[in-house]
Amino acid sequence: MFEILIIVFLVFILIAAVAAVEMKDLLSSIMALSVVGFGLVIIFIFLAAPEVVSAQLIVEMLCFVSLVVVVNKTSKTDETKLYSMREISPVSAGLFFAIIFIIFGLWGIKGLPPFGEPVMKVSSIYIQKVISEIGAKNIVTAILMDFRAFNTLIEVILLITLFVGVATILRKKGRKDAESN
Amino acid sequence: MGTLIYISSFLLFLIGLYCVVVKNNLIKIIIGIKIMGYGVCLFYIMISYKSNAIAPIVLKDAKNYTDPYPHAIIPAIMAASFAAMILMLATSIRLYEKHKTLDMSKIKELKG
Amino acid sequence: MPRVIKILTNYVIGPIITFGVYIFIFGHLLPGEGFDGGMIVASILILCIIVYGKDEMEKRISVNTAVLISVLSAIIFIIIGFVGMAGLRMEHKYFLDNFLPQGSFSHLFSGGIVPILNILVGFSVAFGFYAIFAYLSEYKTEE
Amino acid sequence: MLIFTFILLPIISALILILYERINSESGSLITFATTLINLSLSVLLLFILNGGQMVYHFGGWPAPIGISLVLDSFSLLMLFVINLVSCVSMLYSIDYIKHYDSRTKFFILNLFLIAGLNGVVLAGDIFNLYVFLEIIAFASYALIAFGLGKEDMEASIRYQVIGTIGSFFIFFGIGFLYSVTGSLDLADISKIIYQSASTNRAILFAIPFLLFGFSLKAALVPFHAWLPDAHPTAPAPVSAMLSGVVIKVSGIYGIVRIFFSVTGVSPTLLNILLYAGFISIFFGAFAALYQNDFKRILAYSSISQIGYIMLGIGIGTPLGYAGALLHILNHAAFKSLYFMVAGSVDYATGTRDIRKLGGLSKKLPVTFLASISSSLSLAGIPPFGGFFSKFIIILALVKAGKITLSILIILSFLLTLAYFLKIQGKVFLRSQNSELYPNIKEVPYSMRLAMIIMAIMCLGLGLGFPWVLKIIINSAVHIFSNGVGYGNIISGL
Repeated sequence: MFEILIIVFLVFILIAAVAAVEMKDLLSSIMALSVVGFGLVIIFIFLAAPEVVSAQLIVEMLCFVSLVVVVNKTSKTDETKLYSMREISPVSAGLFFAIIFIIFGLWGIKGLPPFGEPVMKVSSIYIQKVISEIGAKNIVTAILMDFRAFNTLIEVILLITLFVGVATILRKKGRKDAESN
Repeated sequence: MGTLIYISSFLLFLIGLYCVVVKNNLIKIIIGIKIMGYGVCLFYIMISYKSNAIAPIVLKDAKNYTDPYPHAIIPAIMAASFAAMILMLATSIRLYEKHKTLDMSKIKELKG
Repeated sequence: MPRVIKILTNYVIGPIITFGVYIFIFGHLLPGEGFDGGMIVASILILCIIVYGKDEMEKRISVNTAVLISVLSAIIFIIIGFVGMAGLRMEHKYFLDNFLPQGSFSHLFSGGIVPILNILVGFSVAFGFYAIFAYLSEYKTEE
Repeated sequence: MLIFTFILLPIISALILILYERINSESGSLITFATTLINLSLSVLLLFILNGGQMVYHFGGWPAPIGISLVLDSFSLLMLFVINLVSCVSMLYSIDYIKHYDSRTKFFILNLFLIAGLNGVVLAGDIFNLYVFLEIIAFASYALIAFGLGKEDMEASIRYQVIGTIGSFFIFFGIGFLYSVTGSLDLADISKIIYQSASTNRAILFAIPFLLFGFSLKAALVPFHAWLPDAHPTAPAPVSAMLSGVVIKVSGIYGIVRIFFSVTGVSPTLLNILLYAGFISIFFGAFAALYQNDFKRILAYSSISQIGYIMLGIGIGTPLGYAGALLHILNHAAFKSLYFMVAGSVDYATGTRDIRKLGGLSKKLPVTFLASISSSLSLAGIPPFGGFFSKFIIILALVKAGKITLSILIILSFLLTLAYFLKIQGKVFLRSQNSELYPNIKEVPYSMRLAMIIMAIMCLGLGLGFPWVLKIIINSAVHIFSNGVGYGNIISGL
């Protein structure tokens, strides 16, 4: 019974994703995108991943807010491109490529371990070590801050590069003698 | 129904890829990239699911937990892809200010 | 912004900030992480930017101090790594090593450096996202 | 020895610069140059200490499969030397070049993060750590390309961001398959598990195209090269020198070699794909370079064709081919970054990149002309310079591998590279001074000249010191390719 609930939500999300892609008006397609995001939150609750649930919930809210802020600053008008002749060729190429990908994917996915039984080669060592040596109750935080602490440091550095990157792009003046542009 | 459920994250990834390849409007491309990100994160969490196991918080009597490894990886990648989306939005604001349009096909012709 | 939203956010700010700070302080006991707690605090600060307007928030938390806090907590993170390398416990001589005592199992001060790093990541992420959103909202396209 | 200084030193100085920026937002060039100089001298020191051996550093005291470890073997040592050489010279070059731009400290902060990411990718022993460093490189170079805030810069940056993010998601999806089959994220561990039990697993065979697609997107191989010719002309010269000299090689070719040769094991069909992808991109890049009029766009297209040579060398599959490819990585980094610096100083002196308007600069810009001679001769493969030896070895490997027709076509492609190098030299430097448009051209400042001279000497030195280079750097690096999946046993043995 449990997996059927997950499948229902997955189908629901796929429909919302297709809607987000095909809608003409930008604001309504952002709305459909946040439907996909919050549907994903429910699936993560089913898949017993508490940290990822809170992360996805907040990222989805912030993403919705920032998209709406930016669309207000730029073109609120909907996407201008109708399905002209020029549009048909990339659409058909995209669909053909997607069908090959799906067939190859169906063949390849058989090699993965079945849905309920993950290969927990390193994680089982983590679970024993957390109880004996570290004493933190939350295994995920113990992994993040002790076993793979260098990786968390690099994630923080990654976020700081992005903050500096956004600061450089949104600053007032770029090139002094803007001769060509 | 062993491994068929992974196809859903794969389809989500393809829908995002299709949107990025085909659509011309910049905001639509950013939405397509966001959907690709959701597809990949969904795939990681589906790998780590273990049937009738509890969340990776150590309890006295609990015996088997779901795989905590991807749970440590995914929130950082979500924060990074959200910040990357803001970088893209910042560039598209500047682009809109210079080109007065968000349609990539028009921007390409302008450059000549 | 209409007044009713301003009044509502006055009431909402307190509990949500404590909730976010609670998540990344008790991150090693309950299902919270540095990134999640930081983003909760960031989301409430971003709500203040939208509701109170940017110049009002600039007086309370300016963008420069936000960047300063997020960079300082990253530097402290690296310093803790080097302290671990100094080898307080003889056999451990590696960068980012867990040198603090293990502490009792399910109490606040357990798990060595895990809670400290959690708090640092929380601060860095919270004020970083606040700074990034302040840049985004203060940018006026010259019509 | 402390390998992690290559990553932590740039990060610490970048964080200090962010704090320092509040006081003076135009400084920061000296700290950056000092950091890259320290890194360069450290990597040269390691070149002599570590001839052929491996070095592993475990973080936090946890052994390999549990904690994160940095792995330094001779192939990553070669890449480390290339990264730190090009970044040191381009930082020296940008001390004066950056005067045209506003808020300069941000430029140096982003460059330091870029260098930390590059060193991180080369040293990463953990596949997820490698992906995070790839993202640092990508995000730092998105902002650096858009540093000029011009109309073209924004468009080039948004196009590179879209394509780069797609490449990153493909790589991340491939890593997901590797993790779900093997259960661990450590490179040595994965290669051991795959070698023992899962080498014919369907999921691994399904993951390989994802990873190949992602890395070739980042290496700008032919079907996915769309972002490169737009990204380079608009970026500041030291950034485009770093981009085409180093970033493409590290995030593209190093990823392909490390993942496919050491972890999943390489199959003959994969080698043929690399061979013909390289072959097509050689001719596509060379033909496209002939019809451009923007100085840096010609160089960008020639970067695509030179990357094709490296792919060709790897695709042959024999140790001689690997030696040729590795030597060409070294030579291409040297002469292509020098040529971008020459283009940058021509742009700095005259203000335009359109070679139709330029002419007769050899008298006005003597040092730049000297440097452009050294780099273009090395590009075209004239004997005393480095470019000749690497291309000669690739031809030799092709002939030995029995692909005679291919080697003849490659020799023809030399004429194409000769053609577009003559076009640049002729139009920009040797043609009579037709432009009274630029009356007051004066020589570029000192630090730019010094950087160009150092790189020109490096181009010549790689050619003249060829036997020493081959013995010290290349031979030990070739073993990494040949013992392939044995990487796992060696590294986890330490």
